[in-house]
Amino acid sequence: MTDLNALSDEAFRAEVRRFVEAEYPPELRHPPHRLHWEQGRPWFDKLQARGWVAPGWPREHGGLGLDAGKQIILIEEYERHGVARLPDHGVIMLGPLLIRFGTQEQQERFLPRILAGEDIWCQGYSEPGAGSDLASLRTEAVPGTDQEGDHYVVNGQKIWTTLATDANWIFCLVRTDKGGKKQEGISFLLIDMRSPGVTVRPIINLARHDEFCEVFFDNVRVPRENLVGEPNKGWSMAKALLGFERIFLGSPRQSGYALARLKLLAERMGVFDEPDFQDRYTRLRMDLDDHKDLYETFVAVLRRGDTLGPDVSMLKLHQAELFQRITELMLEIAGENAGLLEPMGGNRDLHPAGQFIEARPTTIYGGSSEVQRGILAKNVLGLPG
Amino acid sequence: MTDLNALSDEAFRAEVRRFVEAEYPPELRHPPHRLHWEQGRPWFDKLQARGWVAPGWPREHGGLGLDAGKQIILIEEYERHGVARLPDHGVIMLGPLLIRFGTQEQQERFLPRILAGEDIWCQGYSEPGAGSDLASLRTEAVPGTDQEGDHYVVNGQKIWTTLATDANWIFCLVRTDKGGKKQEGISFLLIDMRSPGVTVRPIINLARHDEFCEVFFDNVRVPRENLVGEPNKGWSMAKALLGFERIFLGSPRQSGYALARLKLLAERMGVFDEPDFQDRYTRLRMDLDDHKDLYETFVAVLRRGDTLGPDVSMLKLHQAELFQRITELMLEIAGENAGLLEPMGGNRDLHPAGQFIEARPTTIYGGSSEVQRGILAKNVLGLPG
Amino acid sequence: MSAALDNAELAEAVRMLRDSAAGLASRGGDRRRVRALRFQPPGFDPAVLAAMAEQGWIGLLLPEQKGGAGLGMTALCALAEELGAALAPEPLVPAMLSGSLLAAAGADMPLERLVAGEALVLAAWQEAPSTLEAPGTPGAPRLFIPQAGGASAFLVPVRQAQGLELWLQPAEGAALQLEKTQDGGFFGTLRPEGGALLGSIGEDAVADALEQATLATAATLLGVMDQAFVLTLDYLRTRQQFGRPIGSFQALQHRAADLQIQIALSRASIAAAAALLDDGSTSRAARRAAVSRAKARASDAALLVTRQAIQLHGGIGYTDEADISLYLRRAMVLANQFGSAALHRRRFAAEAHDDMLGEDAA
Amino acid sequence: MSAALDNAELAEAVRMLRDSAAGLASRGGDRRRVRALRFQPPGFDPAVLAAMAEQGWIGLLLPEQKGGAGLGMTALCALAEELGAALAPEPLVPAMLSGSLLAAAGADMPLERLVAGEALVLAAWQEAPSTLEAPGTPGAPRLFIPQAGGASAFLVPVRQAQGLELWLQPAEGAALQLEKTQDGGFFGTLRPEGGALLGSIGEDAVADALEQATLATAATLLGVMDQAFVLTLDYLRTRQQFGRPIGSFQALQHRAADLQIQIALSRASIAAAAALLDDGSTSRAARRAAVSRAKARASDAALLVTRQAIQLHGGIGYTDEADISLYLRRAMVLANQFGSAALHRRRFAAEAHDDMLGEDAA
Repeated sequence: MTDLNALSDEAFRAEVRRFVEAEYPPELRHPPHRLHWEQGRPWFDKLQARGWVAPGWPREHGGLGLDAGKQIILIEEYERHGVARLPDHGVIMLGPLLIRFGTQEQQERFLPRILAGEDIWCQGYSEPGAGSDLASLRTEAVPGTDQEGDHYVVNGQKIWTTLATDANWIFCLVRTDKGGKKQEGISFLLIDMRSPGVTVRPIINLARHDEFCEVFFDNVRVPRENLVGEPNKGWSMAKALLGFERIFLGSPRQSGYALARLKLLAERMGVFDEPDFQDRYTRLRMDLDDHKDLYETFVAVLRRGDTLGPDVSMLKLHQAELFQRITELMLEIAGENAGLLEPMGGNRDLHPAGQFIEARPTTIYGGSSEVQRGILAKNVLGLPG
Repeated sequence: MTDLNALSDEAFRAEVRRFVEAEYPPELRHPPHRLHWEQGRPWFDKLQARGWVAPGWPREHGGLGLDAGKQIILIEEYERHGVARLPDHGVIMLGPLLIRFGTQEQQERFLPRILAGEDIWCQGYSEPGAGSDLASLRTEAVPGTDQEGDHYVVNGQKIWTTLATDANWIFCLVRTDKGGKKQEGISFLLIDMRSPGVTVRPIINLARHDEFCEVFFDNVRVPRENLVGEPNKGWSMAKALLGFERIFLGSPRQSGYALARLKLLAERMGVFDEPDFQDRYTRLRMDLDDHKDLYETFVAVLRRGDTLGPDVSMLKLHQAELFQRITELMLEIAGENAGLLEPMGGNRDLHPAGQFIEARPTTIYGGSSEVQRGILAKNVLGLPG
Repeated sequence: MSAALDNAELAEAVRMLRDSAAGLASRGGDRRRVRALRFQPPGFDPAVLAAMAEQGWIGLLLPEQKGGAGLGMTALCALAEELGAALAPEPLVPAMLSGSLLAAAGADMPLERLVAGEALVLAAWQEAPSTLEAPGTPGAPRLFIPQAGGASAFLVPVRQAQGLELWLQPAEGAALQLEKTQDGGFFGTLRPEGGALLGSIGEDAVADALEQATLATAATLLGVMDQAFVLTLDYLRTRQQFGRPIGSFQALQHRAADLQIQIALSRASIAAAAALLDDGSTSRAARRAAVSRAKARASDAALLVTRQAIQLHGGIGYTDEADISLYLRRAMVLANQFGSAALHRRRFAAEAHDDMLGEDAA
Repeated sequence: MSAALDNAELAEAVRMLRDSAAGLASRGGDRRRVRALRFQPPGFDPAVLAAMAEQGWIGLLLPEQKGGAGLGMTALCALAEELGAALAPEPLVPAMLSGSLLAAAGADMPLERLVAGEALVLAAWQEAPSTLEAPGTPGAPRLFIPQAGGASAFLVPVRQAQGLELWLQPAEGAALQLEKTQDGGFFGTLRPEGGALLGSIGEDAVADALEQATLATAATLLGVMDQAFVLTLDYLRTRQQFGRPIGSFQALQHRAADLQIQIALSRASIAAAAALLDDGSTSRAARRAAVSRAKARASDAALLVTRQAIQLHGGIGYTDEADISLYLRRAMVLANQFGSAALHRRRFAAEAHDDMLGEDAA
């Protein structure tokens, strides 16, 4: 395998672009929803054939071992081309965590199956009683021993589990100790979803898509060896895992794409040249370009090999609200089309109602805007408690 | 004296309009600042000659005894004509309080001197440590007795005292008991500003005007008979005094006048017909007209003889922010004139910087917008603590 | 019209209307019914529409000699607000619009059946999105007919040399296409063809009827946002996070206060416009300005409030099963009906008189 | 230009500039000096301006053979930010604008004296509010000359048949009117008359010099808002109300977070525009779009931040004696200099290329 890190940034970017343009299934570009595993499978196969499933993993674990700068280029090119995110929690979240905190046995057992597409992982963090307040989670794992060995018995419920219907494994934060501070006493557990007592219920969202699920645990037996790291240290492990991927929640691409669709809609509605519209459209363009400049200052941090600080919250906040404002203007100019359930005339790029709805959760998920503002105020600006 | 309450609303309005048009000094219309006592004196003399100094006081105390509906018409006509507010805390605030809670001796001693313009009162509520948090005030009155009788010794400081330099008396909330809840242990005290130990320092504000003052009390002796009502009940008396005047903090007149000046400025700057400006100007006009409709629903409450609820906070909040938005647009279109200290070409109506600055305190004084939103959330919407 | 009623009588009529609305489609109670009707043609319950007709609502604005209740816009806005709060999917406002057009054209027979709830006639007047103009272009497709799948016939204005004519085209055999709407209803596109001439109709009558429908739609939006806000306040009071009800967080309290102000402004603006229309003595320009101001405010405020209602509900707000989402969807459908906020701002700018301004400025 | 410097050298030059700025006019420290100079002609300290000249700042952008430092906009923006934060009233950016015009006209002698700090020559180019056009109308009054009372001479562009000429008019005997500005300085209005012809000057050179002054003004605004925010955060941390620091109230925290985002966007936008101008290989349209975007953002953000700084300071913020008010006043003066946000939005709309858009949309 050529050392991709040895390529210049320009050469690497060209390489990625050639790859996606040649190999990415055109019908899957810019999908309006997260793809289910089976829908994205053809693309996964291409990645696998090329050995590109896990760009960020070290090469000894079967990854590409790309540095942060190259990973950013890769994702930028994927975004530019409209490459869909696969159910990728195994690659993005679990893999790096096992590589850092897992035992050799855990690494050997789980990592190859992720690369092979044999295990599809989902993430069990949020709970009905703990949305933005993750530390107060209540799904409980009680240790026990029986003839088959040490294990935990898990009871409780997870929610907003992305694509749990597609997954055969789930990594969970579970409470193993109820004393002490809320952030303590939480452990990181790997649970086979085929275990007796696991139930998945898809949740239809506002976009009438079933991307999120509830996962119920009713006396689920989990072997002791599925615990990652030390017991009661799961919270700090999960936090340590928040890597440079956080920057992509603030990527300008989503808003850029929405702005292009806004323009298209405005032309279709015959209002593009109206001064009211032009004034607001110009403001949004300037917001987007300023956002892009701000984004690049964070990318520069990563390229230098530094880690992101809590101020990256700014990016996510501004991008989410900009995206929403763009789609709100779509709604305003769309006339009665703003109320349609399906795209206008079947053209996916002319669907103001759908895009408006698609923008809603960006200020809720991945740390709500309220939580992000609190982080900025306290951890960046140093305002008191 | 004719019974003004017996007139129809229309006849009364015409009567007021005739009066101000004939008698109000034209050079005092729409003054940019609060008038000092001596500046407003000619108008006070006209009011006094007509017996109109105290429209809301009962006739037996020398007032006009107007009902709420008539008082509103009176103030609407004053606002329309641009009649200045005189230093009127004696008429508006103290008089009604003495009439309701004062002894007969207090009423006989103080009320006639207010009507005669002999006593000019100011209000000593706010303190440096207690801006929006009035209940935490610390100016202290310690009871004592000497050869001249029972008295209090007052120490402390008041701030934002409007036109204290013009006043010879101040009514104060002072702490007489430090135990118990912060709202308790506060008394209502009348203090002669010529007493030894009283010092007044004018504060120059952002408009470079000296309308506000600090008042310092250094071992000031106040006779016991200057206490109004029961000791330690001053807070509830002062709150009970919050009468229908609160509605005028939400009057549309200030914003209406600002909008007229915005239009004038836009014409002068040659941007009035530009679509950007027209769009924003139209939004402000609609905001103002909607505000006027909302204001009228509160006026209707008063006309019915009912009292205002805490939801009147909405009016003050919206009016203050609307006024500010209008002056912000002035600044944006004014070019470099936005930075001038004096009016453009000496024309008082073309002074975007001055009007922008004039609008700043409306969201701070009289209950900051933050406090008003808290009142709305808790006392109107019933949100928890 | 309500000029015949004094204030106390009007207040009593409004109170009774609100009560009967609560009986048929209560503010809080029938979201299960709403869900059951969603996306199933015709998107509403014809039996409930018939019951509304029995209550006299389709004829609410019509004079008594035309079988109507002789009430005015203040009464209609109260009713529309209640039905908006209840998310009632029945096309009452479109039916009333048809009633006004039929009355103006002197078409007594179809009017009688419409008012009695025996036939749903829907006006097919619109040829472009977000408009209040009915050009009556012969043969041009008529767009965005609300709940068109339930109509027995369509009213088609057609321009002839001598003015506008009103035609009645039966639904049976009509070239009608249906599209699902976010709130579970159906917009129809009709290619007008054939039918029977009912009579001619004045431009002013059409404009007035559309004015009334616009304001009634604003009032519907008021009900939608108001009830969404009620549900949201309940949620803020009960949902716990970080160990306390989320409604105790200051940032959310302040946001709630801002939403309350927008609702109050909408209510005041709508009530003032209704009173102005009922007054009858004001100029057409003043009426248009008032209606446009009310609709622009209601459209913007309803989208703001329902959007924030989703946000304040957090993750659960983004699920289709959360009732709060029904209010957002209804607001999305109604916000631009009978003119978007932008259209109404332009209309206001063209029509309004600067009555607050000018006289005092130098 | 900075093209001659590599990244590390540029970073070092910027660091040194910031350090020497702190020596002359420190961010936090000289508000007493600022107050002492307010409203007293000429509104600034000529000795400090001379010291700035000694540091090589007036010639910062000029090539070394013209006595300059040969630095670029990245360096100038860093310096301007520091001086903005310090509220320095000395007219450095106007002096640099004059330097660029003199250099372009080949007027070496006055340029030498200007760069050396021996004479303050101010450009009298502006004939209308909020503009970036220098039409050079003969005899037309030149407006809004910053700190004009301190000038020894004025540079007046005058249009002739063959193009623009640059004239030097001595301040002595000139028809000059001064007006006080909110920040304690003075705007001058000059009726141009007489003087000496320095030479002709190209339209592009004037436009480029104004472009640079515009971006430097945006950077000055960045310093103003940034330091106002620092003072406000200090106040939020220390001021107690209702028994706790007001900065612990969530609504104020969230507002502070929003202001921080606006400051960060301003900083990023200005840095990107400076890099673009320093690059030299980009098109004029791209440079204009970038400068306009930076100035529009900085103007809007500076007014927002300083306005909110007053609000967050409460009553004390509305006093003239509170230092925070100095930042609002400076922002009011600078916001529309070299074009208001509205002007720059229009310019952006005309010049910017849709580089983020289009390629992926159907």
